[in-house]
Amino acid sequence: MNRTLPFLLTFIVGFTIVIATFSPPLDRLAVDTAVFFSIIAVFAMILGGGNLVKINLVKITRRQRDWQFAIVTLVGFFFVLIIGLFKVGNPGGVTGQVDAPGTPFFDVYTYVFVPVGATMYSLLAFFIASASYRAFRAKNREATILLIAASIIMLGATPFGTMLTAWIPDSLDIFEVPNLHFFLMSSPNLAGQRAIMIGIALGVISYSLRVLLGVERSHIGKDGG
Amino acid sequence: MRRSTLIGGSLVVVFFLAAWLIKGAGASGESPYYSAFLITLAAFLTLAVFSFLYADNPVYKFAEHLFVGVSAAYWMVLGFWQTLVPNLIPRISRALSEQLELEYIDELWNVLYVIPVVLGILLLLRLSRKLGWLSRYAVAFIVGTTAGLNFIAYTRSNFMAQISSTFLPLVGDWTSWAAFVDNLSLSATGPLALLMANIVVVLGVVCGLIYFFFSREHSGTFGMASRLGIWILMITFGASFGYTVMGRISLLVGRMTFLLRDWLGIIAS
Amino acid sequence: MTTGVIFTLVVIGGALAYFAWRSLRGKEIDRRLIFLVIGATVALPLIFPLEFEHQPSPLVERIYERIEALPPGSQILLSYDFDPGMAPEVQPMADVITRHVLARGHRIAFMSLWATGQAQLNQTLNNVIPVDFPEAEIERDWVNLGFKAGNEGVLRVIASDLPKMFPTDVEGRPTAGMPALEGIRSAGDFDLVISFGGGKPGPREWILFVADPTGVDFAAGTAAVSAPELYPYYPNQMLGLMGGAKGAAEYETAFMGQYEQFADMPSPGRRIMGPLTMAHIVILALIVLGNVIYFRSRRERGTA
Amino acid sequence: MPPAPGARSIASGGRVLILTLTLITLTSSLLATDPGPGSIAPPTLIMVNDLDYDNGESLTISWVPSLDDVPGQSEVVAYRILRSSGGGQEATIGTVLAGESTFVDQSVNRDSAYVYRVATIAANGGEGYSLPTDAVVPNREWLNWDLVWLFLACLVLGGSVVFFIETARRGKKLFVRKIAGLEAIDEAIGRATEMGRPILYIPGIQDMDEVETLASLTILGKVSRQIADYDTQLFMPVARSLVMTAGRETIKTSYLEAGRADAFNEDMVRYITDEQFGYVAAVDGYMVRERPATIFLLGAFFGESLVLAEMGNSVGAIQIAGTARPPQIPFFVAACDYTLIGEELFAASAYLSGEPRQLGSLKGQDVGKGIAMAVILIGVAAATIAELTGSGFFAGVVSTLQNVFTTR
Repeated sequence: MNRTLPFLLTFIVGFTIVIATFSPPLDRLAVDTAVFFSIIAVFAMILGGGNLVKINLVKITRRQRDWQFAIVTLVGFFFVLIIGLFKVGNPGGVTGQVDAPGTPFFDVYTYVFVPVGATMYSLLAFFIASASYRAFRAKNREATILLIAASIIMLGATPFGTMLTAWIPDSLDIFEVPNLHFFLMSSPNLAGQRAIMIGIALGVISYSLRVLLGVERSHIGKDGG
Repeated sequence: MRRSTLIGGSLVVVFFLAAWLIKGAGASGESPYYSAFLITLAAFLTLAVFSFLYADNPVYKFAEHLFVGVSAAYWMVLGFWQTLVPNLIPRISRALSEQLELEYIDELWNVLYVIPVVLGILLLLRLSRKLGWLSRYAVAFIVGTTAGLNFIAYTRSNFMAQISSTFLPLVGDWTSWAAFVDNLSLSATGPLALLMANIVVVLGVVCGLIYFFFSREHSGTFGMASRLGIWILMITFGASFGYTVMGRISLLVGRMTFLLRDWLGIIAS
Repeated sequence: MTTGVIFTLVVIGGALAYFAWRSLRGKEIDRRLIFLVIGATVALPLIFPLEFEHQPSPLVERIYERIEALPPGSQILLSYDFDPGMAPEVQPMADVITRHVLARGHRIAFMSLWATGQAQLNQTLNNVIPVDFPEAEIERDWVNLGFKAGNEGVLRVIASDLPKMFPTDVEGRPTAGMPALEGIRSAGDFDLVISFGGGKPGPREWILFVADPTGVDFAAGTAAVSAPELYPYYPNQMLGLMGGAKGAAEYETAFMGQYEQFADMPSPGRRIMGPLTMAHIVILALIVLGNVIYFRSRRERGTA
Repeated sequence: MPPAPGARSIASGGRVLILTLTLITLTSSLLATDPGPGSIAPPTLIMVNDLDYDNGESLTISWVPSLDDVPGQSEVVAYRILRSSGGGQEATIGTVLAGESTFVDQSVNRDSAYVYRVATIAANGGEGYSLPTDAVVPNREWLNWDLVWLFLACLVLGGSVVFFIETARRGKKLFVRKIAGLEAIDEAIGRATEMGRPILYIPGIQDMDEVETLASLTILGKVSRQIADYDTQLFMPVARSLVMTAGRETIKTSYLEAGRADAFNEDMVRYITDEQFGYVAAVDGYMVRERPATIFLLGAFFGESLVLAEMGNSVGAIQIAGTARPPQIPFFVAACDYTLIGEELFAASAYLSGEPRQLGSLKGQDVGKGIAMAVILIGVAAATIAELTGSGFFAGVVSTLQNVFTTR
């Protein structure tokens, strides 16, 4: 019982959406359910935020490792939550855009959020370098192909790529790095992307059906649980 | 806390305090010390994250924990003001909509917007030991919508659209065999290059799909096609990799420019 | 060549030589050393600018030529669909295209599908137009329609009715009767539409919801990461593409070469290419060295 | 609601009709409305079309431009569209520029009848009004026949999956090839147990509205079932609150099934932050400090894929990754021990369950691939023949296939 009813809900909701797609008076359901989802997700944030606060409070009271830093998290969390939810210092008052320039919320975004986020992101440049050195090895034919393609594309991304092969005569210019670059991007790369996309579509179709038909229902939990 | 941590921490604090004051003294504008503080804070956080490359350390931990708290709250605030309020209020209350300067939407469908609210509340019942099982209905609803929406979306845009753009003629731009042979050259814009490009696309898609076949042993001719398929996939991955390198390094350039120009003022804008 | 540039080359070359020496002796290189070298490779060419020659690739050239070929007074829509994260790559493209379009005497409508795009757009409005085109007039030569929330929804509407979505510009001036938007009923009436971006919504959505249905000429400037997925749309649905900093640098080169009064303008795209090129070379070298070690150790295991 | 496709087909069809009719009626319409001195010719042949396959919320008005509307001349500036309904007041509902010949009225209600007139507006301020149209009622349709091919595709692809699920249920044995990444799961969990170090499970950074996340949670169900047996520590940081809720439920179920309810602890699943790199910062910190022996990276990943995979690699974990995002796959291929590519991620849960019905659905997917390949080859062959011989028939085949497989 505990499992049958939720499953029925999944089944009915899923197939209603599928069928509604084909009916003009109902096809806005797709848009609406997407909005429903984001509304529910906001409710869920209360659970997530609660979990964050709880875990950090436990860390502090039990003096677990790095408990001092849990204070930093909590202070940052509540500070932003308060200036954001109450739109503190917003020139437009309660109707003003929440992240309007000049508000403390905007300053936090620009001077804390963006620098840390962008710097974390830019660590990728370092990690790409070390991965290139340690992981991109011609262990087998597949890895070798990947390496060669990546090298041509990277050469093509620099002015050296052009200089390196500029001597090739026009009748053979398909072997010039910029042209090879273009060929790789527009042919094999395109084909690969397409094969992956078609495959994914089939995977999603089959997976969705397994879920909707109840062949796969681990998300609903177990009876009596 | 160990002594070395304390000394190191104080040094970092003193350094950035000094940096702030120097920057503030040199700045102009309405509130020079406030804007200098913000820039210095951003620079400190940038360097704190970079310090992780050397090893995990308290300065990184500070930036990490601050970022986690701040960003969690940031998304919650946006969720409230940019998702909940504009999507729900205009369908619930005319008076409240007017107060928030939102346009009231008056239609029969408003009734449906009870669903997410009820499900949202069911989800919160998870906090109760007794009624926690009710949250399953919210999850069941979400799983149903995700499965339904994606079933259609992927069939439409991934399956059908990708197939229809692969109907390429396997001949170049030519009028007769003779002309074709005459034009045969290895020029990038020549007919042979075009022909090759189309052949590779068609063959690549078909062999790529063969690689994904689950219900057949990959042996014999089928296995060879599957091999070719994985090679094509590897070229795709290589291309993605090569292009990503360029993008990621640009990001690093962006951060370096921030440090060197906006903070230190070493390089001109 | 200045001492700074020589210094840069010596540092990077020395580091690579050291790596090669270690690798040839079969010893791994410490990750942190690699990190340090990458940091130096990016920072030094920024401090001591290192510039290269750039040949515009065909995809970039198409855009340049189209803007050249349009008769003066043509109307061009530029959409800023990116955030600070993509800005190092994409902002230079937006700036140089704005310069080119105004220098050629065309009219611009600016807009943005990203909330964060507004700030990027303001950078062009503050740093490019008043500095290089003091005579350009708002409403007559350009108009800022600003950011509109709604992603693809915005595109669907402007594909059939632009004033419906933008009854006023960003500062509340009614758009009806503005010379910059003269005769524009829908996004399809522009002579060229360019989207700068790489996420969603971005160039792909512009193609699906505006360029395809209306048939308007469309081009894109995008972060390098997103370029591969836009290739399939060239040349039928998209007339040109600037991918990553290289695209920006190529465009800047083409523009600065032809318009002498701009020969000394800031060229952030070209400047990024210095560190970018050096970093690519270092990474390519690392791949080669990694494989040297790999094959060495394999041979040793084979002979042992 | 996007009325575009129907509108276009009707508009173009309408235009053909109008062109033919114009020739016949041009003279008569000229006679019917006598332009007085100083006035301007009105548009003629006003047609009102109900859009096909919509919810009865729009009408398309089209007309033959005024005789004075000559391209390159500026005598006519615009057309004004006027509408009245139920004998009420006539009101202007829109204006379009000279040279245009259609207008879509999206402010109509079902069940009301509308009468339209179109007026030419001259540069000198003169106006020329057309005759009113007959009353038209916008029509609502319950089925969108434009999408019939999409419907059939869903039916065929879904049908073959269901068919093989049924076949398998009846006991027919189906072959499924090995998927290396999934064969390795046992070994990976065992290794963590031996080393006495935790297992880290990362379900991507997207929410529950992404199928990849759902697929990842399903795999989590199978994986955590095994982990429960081994009594190894499991940690799953998440970037979305809903995923936290669903993840806890999934793991709890597995532990219950394994009879290890006592070992389940809610804190195995922890919400970090919605922010991509805030999440990465915390997970990287976790990896460096706790040194997990095994890391699963399954789900929707973006730029953070390499940071996570490379970090995991540097702490010496055995890593099993999978995603359906092509740009991220190369990093997983490079830095992880096993990678599930695209479709394999979705097949994984079926494969791991070993249940016949689930395996049957994989066979159903292969039918879809077969169809895709067949259609592509037919399309390519027809396109090639059409190009070689200039045959109209084969060109027709290609354009028909193109139409069938193009959906907006």
